[in-house]
Amino acid sequence: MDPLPTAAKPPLLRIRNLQTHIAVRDGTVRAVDGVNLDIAERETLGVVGESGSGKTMTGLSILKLLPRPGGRIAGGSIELDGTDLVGVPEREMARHWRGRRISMVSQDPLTSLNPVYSIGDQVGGPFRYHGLAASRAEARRAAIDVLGRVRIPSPEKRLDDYPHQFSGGMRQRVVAAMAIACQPRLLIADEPTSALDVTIQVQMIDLLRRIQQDTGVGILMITHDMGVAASMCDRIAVMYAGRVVESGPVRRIYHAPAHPYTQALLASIPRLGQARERLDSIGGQPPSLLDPPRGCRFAARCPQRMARCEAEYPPEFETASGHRVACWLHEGAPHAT
Amino acid sequence: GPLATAQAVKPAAGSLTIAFAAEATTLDPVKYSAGVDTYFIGQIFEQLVKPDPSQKRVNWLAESWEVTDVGGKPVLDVKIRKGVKFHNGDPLTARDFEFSQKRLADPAQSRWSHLQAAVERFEVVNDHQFKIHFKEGDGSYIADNLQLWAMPKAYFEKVGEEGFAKAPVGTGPWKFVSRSVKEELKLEAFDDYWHKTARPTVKNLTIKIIPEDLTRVAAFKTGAVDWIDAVPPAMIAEVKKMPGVQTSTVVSGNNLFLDFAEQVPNSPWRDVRVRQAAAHAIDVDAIVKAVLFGQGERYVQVGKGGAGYDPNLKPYPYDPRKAKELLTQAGFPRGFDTNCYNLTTPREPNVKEMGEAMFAYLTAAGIRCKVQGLEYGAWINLGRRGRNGPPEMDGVISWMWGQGIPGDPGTAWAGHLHSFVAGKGWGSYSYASDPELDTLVEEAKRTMDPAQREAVLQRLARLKHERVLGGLPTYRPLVTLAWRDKVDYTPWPWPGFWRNLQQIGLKQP
Amino acid sequence: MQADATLAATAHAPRAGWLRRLRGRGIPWLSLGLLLLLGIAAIGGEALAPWDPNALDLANVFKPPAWHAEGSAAHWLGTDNLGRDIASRIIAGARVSVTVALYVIVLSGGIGALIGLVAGYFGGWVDAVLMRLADIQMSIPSLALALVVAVVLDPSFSTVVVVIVITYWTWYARIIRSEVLSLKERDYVALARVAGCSNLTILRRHLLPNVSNTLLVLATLQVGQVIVFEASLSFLGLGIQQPDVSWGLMLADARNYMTNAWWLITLPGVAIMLTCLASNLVGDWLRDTLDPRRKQR
Amino acid sequence: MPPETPATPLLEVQGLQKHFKVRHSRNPVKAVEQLSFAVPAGSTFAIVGESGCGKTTCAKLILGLEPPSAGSIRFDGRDVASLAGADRRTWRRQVQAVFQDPYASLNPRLRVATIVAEPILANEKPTRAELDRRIAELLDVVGLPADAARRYPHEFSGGQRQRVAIARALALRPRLLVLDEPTSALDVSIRAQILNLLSDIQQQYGLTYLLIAHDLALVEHFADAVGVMYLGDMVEQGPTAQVFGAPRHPYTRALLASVLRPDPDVPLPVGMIRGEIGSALAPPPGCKFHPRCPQAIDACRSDKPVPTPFSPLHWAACHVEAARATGAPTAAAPAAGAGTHLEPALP
Amino acid sequence: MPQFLLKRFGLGLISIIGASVVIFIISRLSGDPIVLLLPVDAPPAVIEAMRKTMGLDQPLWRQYLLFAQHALLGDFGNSYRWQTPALSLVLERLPATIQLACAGLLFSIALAVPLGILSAVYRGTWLDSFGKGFAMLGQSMPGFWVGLLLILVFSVHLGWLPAFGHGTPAHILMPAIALGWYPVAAQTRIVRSAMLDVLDSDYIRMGRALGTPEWLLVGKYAFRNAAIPLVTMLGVYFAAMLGGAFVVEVVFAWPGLGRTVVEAVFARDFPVVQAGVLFTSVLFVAANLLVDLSYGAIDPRIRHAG
Ligand SMILES: Nc1ncnc2c1ncn2[C@@H]1O[C@H](COP(=O)(O)OP(=O)(O)OP(=O)(O)O)[C@@H](O)[C@H]1O
Ligand SMILES: Nc1ncnc2c1ncn2[C@@H]1O[C@H](COP(=O)(O)OP(=O)(O)OP(=O)(O)O)[C@@H](O)[C@H]1O
Ligand SMILES: [Mg+2]
Ligand SMILES: [Mg+2]
Ligand code: NI
Repeated sequence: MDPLPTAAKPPLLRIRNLQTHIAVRDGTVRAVDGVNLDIAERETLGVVGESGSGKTMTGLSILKLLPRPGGRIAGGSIELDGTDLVGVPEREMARHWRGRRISMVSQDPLTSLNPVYSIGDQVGGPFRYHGLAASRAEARRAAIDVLGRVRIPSPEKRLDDYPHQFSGGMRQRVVAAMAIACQPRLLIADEPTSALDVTIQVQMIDLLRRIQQDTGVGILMITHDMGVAASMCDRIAVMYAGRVVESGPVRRIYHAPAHPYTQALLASIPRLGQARERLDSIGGQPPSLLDPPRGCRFAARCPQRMARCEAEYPPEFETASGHRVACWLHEGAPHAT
Repeated sequence: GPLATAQAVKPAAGSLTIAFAAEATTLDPVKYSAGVDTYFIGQIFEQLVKPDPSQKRVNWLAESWEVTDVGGKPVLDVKIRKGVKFHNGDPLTARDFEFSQKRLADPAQSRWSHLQAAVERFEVVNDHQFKIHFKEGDGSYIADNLQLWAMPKAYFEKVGEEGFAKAPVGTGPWKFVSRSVKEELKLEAFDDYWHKTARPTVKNLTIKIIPEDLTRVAAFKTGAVDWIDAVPPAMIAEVKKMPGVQTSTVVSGNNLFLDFAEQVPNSPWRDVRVRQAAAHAIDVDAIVKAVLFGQGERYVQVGKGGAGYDPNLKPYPYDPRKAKELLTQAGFPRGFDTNCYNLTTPREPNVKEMGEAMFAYLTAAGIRCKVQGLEYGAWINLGRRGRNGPPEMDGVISWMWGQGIPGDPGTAWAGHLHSFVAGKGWGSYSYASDPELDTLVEEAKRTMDPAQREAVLQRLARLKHERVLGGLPTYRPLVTLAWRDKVDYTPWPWPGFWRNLQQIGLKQP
Repeated sequence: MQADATLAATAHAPRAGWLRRLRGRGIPWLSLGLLLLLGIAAIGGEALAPWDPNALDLANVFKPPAWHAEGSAAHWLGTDNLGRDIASRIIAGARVSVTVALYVIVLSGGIGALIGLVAGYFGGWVDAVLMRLADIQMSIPSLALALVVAVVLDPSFSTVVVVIVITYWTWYARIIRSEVLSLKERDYVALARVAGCSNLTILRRHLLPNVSNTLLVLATLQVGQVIVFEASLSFLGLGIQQPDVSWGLMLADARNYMTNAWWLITLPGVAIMLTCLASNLVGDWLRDTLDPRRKQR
Repeated sequence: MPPETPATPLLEVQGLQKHFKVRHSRNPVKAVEQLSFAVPAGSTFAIVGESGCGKTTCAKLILGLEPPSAGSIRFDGRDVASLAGADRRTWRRQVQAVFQDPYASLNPRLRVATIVAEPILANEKPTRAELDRRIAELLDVVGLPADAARRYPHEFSGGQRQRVAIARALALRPRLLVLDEPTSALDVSIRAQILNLLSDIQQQYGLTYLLIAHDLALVEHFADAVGVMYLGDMVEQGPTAQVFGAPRHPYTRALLASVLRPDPDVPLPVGMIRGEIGSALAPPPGCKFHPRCPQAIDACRSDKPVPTPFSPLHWAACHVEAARATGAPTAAAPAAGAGTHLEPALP
Repeated sequence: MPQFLLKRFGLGLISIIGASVVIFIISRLSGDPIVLLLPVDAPPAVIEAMRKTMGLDQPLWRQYLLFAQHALLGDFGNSYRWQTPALSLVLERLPATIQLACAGLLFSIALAVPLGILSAVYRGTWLDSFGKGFAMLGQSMPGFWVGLLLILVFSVHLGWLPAFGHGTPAHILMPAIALGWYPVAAQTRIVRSAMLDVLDSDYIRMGRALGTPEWLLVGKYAFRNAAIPLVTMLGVYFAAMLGGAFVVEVVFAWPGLGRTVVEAVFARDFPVVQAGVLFTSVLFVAANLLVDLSYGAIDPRIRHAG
């Protein structure tokens, strides 16, 4: 395997021990519970994992757009270009960070655009708020430009159209256009393709990759589709019940998964051209984040469970350069720093 | 100043806005249906005879009149005042009264054609004299101010009925200017008015219609209007206390009474003792004092000043013990249950509460009322007999009739006291059936001579009182008018006409 | 059949936790308490009222409430223009309000829900006809229709009920219908049909229970509306008639004494307000509690 | 299932069509235009295609939830439309379904026991004990604990709910199960459990499955034969191995190529297909796929292609492929009836 | 789009025809208007003549057809009470009622929109509780009572505002408040919940993620979406205003249609009742049609549909 020289580059985003809690009626959901992530410039980090494992909350924590009321960052740090966003006040987040340095493409292109405003208005908006366009006309020109970059044909003609006049794939491109309008440093893509058909999905991924090549934006790609993650990402972080259980270069994760959960996950998906009599399945259910178990959270479903697993949460072990696993099976490997 | 005071005739000037509580439905004198209609009609039109401020009937458009007997049939001979002009300048002549009578007798135009049934023929003697020949005596003709209103024949024929309705022309002190139904009537003082002393001194008069008591009083308080009628009883004290405000309290022409189901078989009300018991059971004075704040006047059969008024006739005193006794005698030692129908639409101040209070007294005496409230339509339907088979009134009902002031009870008693005769107009609202009284009512109807009529009516009143038939009279509401000091106003206290703005103006500074 | 009945009996909603959810929430409690009080007043009116609500006392008219300097302890909310005890009349009015509300809710809720269910479930011309009827009813302002009907039937207790039922069935019908329209698209309804259930079974087992929460909420919220409606009708003189006492009627009577006796115009209004407030609060709270979509506020 | 087994297919669909009238539009939505296929007893037939191509509509037609606009559905050799009374009820019992969303397919107000018992009670009158026994048995088959019967759906996870749904579908011992994307709402880690369960049940009871899915890998894994739909039409059909191994229709090829492999070493398959699926309100004329087709010729824009067999069981409707195949002596173009597809050769 | 509107128009027409039948039948059921028209002792011949001239001797369906035919020509007959054409009586009052209804609607919306928005934006805070509480209080107070209280305080005690009449803005203030008071709660609720839905939506989250200033997000992007359900209901609220006018106009002596009809009802003046109620129905249908038309203005999805 050829590990990317990630360590050499200064990380664009550096998340350490992130704790995001959501207060609900019955208690506190520990949606993100001690997550560490790094993303370098021009790098795509894929975050995969089961539904409810905290992928979206991780992304929203970076933007500091947690559900209100109830959501808050309970601990840890999120450093973007060296600034810890956890301490940045809301006003400043809105004015200088969101849309400007970090932005987002969210899951559903059908609902991510405001149905009652024209595309031009919505795409041109970020230029105005962030002072990149002094006038309406200028914002319009900028919008045409960025729509062209996401390959909307003849954007100048479509600027006054409304979202419902676009197809699903086009809308997702428009969303992407809005996201990259102000040339952010970091793009959080939360399942940007899962609402799209397979044929469109490919186009969207291709588009994101091109954007990255052109702008050098770092991408945090949230998905639960192992296929999407494989074709898009440089590195992968596997989340399970609010924690990252394994992270590393994409080839290592797919070819040499170290965590039993990752292994089981990869084994349970049917693959084209490799018909099997039976799929391997993972029994049981992920634990509740309201009251997560003390030890390894996968322990209850883990085929290689040991006594220790249930008592103590494993630290991260670095099995290879940049490949970290939180599992007692790898206790021999050095601790990650 | 009053009519008697001679005044230099000054041209009217200035404007005044006043408020009435009710409004005429029509401005055409032959079309009027309710008493309120005369509030407006009476400003513009005039009759031959009219009561003066002291409630004496005086000749008005008539210079003189008399009833003579020609071949056993009565003839009404009327001489008309000279120099009377209509608002359009036409002089008033006997032809105009002929026209008026014709219209009144025509069922297609008039609602009162049946009142002309006794008229045989109308004779124009000359421009200023006419005679009405009767088939038989018709006392109501006399009682009702000789019935006829002065209507401009030539003008009516020119503009037609619709034109006349839109722009009525009369001889009265006020000229019609404009009208907006339910909002206001604008009038202008008639400069050529014949009565040089009893005439308005203000040029423009706007009568606003404000049926809601509170808003009317509020309008008065804020100065939006300078004269109001019908100050609600509860607010009279307050209005009287206002600085720079004068009031006048007059008795209204509406006689309220309780009527009993005397015609229903097996009804306890057939027994005169039960009715007398009811009469003794109610402390009308106390109720009037408490519920109407004293704004009601007791009367017995005929109000003071009316034809047939008998000062010796005294109301049944409040005597619950006597009432119990009478009930026991009638065979109801433990009382009985009866339906009691109460009018809830505020036709008069607090009628609903008055009814409730009176029924409460009855209940206390053992005549246990099951009170049922009725709004106006339902109330009229229940009270009226013989048409479309309305439900039977089977207990007690609060009822009323507009006697007028000074007033004559003849017409009212024909409807309320005479026994019911289908299709003949007798006893339309009557639950009584007493041959002796019927004869007297018919006699009164025929009698045209005022003195004779007085005697018949007095006999009738006494009998009616003793037998408690055709209703147990209770009270006549008092009406309070209020105006600001700057208004120069002489109340002419008659029903409908006490709102007659014969003499109103602004005080000269 | 027998097993069917047993199953149906056990198949009640997962609503068991509702009492628990009430815990620690003051306002719904207070409101429920108020409604309970109203219920007690309605049932035990005569026994509770210190006076006969229609008994006159002409010697004691316009007594202000007891806390007032001129008030008397015998009439703690004062007396009206006929010396009747306001407190007793408000209690008597409660009975009228509550009975009218109950009748109306049961009748209009029943009729409306039935029509809504049928129209929504069967669709087609049945739906078209029923909804046109509702449209027609809607296009006549309710109070106008009420006025006309009230005159035809002569004002009385039953007229008031009829009038309000006529006005409100559409309200239920529309809401239930739209709910049914979305419910019947649910997969479990399709699957019930696949399983061979009859229309009646589907209506009874899948649709009715699922609109029952809505019905409950609507009914609770309606209490206030009915009371206001009844008061408006009575205020205009087309509602409850004496000797029944109604809050609206009390207000109508009090209009003339606004300047002399403020308590006549405020107290019955306050009674209306508190009742409506209580029922609206309970309804609102029920809606929040029962509607899973709104639960996470 | 060995395809050689000669038998009447359990389900046979011919020229099925469904148009929906919609508000605001004169044209109907042509949800299903031309659909013909046959499913032999005991096998699994899969329908794949992009979102909105009419898969669910097809399922509803077969379940009798919507009446077809045209065409026929034969079950066990009998035309479903002609069934009445007891026959219809028998047919009803034999066709059951599992839908995509385990949250929407269970009435939240009923206990699991009631849900599972519903089909039974709608068709039979068992005694209480018999009913309890059958419920327990069904729950056991789908791998739920016996105490699940007393609980409500909201007390279960998505996977467990889907098990309840399967139990309900099995309650009448049907012969055909329509599975409309039975796993696509489930988590990756749960999917395998449900798929394995379905496969076990099929083996155990000899059930026939009509599987609707858009996960091609799953279809390849699970189905014996597959039909590919595009905008209401079936464009290719055949045994799974043949369709996936040698796809004939350019759309099938594009679809297969677009599947992202969970392998970072496989490059992103860009440029296979343009644009997006058209509108069912106004589908393109001729071959509906032509606006997106990399190899479209003039005929594609005007004429509707007819199915061309490429092997006894495998056909595709494409002008280009048909022209290519006419060179071969074996493929005589099947005679087409007026406007209808010819029935493909059946096992 | 025109087709859709045509359909709405047709439905509106059906409603109006239905309403006319209902009103007609009900008003004829209530007995003989003659009783109220003629004096007590009018003889039967006079009564019969009257019945004939009024067409009351015909069968009910003929009476309806006659009524409908005349109504189409704008002739509702003469008011039994005022002897003038019922239609002109109604038309004269109509502007005042529309004025009042609009003012009431304006008042309620002016109160409900900010209240709803604030409640939604600050959900769960005291502002939200205040908004909800205020709205709830409004919904618990009958309009006529509010009117009476307003008169009590502002006219009787303080003497600031006129208690009756119309003409100046001061006159319309209290009636408009009394009329608009009741629907404030419902409207606030609609705005609030629509706003909550919208604020939870993906596109608002997207807007936030792109750094859209909060005021712009709420005041522009979210509000327009949240306004759609409110606009949808405007027709209904306008109708509610017309209905409420029946009692508020009585309280404030507002010279409008409502008061006219109420009085006509008491006087059993059916031509006026029929004309008045039918006109409110027409107004209602027209208002709804107008609302349908205006959707397109705020919701482009409708503008481009069909
Ligand atoms: N608004 C909220 N209120 C309370 N809990 C929430 C809220 N949003 C998310 N959660 C909880 O937070 C945890 C993490 O949720 P998150 O949305 O990050 O999961 P995810 O990995 O993105 O899942 P998915 O793949 O389904 O999108 C879950 O347990 C979820 O139930
Ligand atoms: N009841 C209906 N009325 C009108 N149009 C409908 C109806 N049901 C489905 N359609 C339309 O028919 C077409 C096919 O829908 P269908 O649900 O069958 O697609 P699908 O292949 O199941 O899609 P998906 O993969 O998204 O589930 C779509 O355009 C859809 O909008
Ligand atoms: Mg997520
Ligand atoms: Mg589908
Ligand atoms: Ni259009």
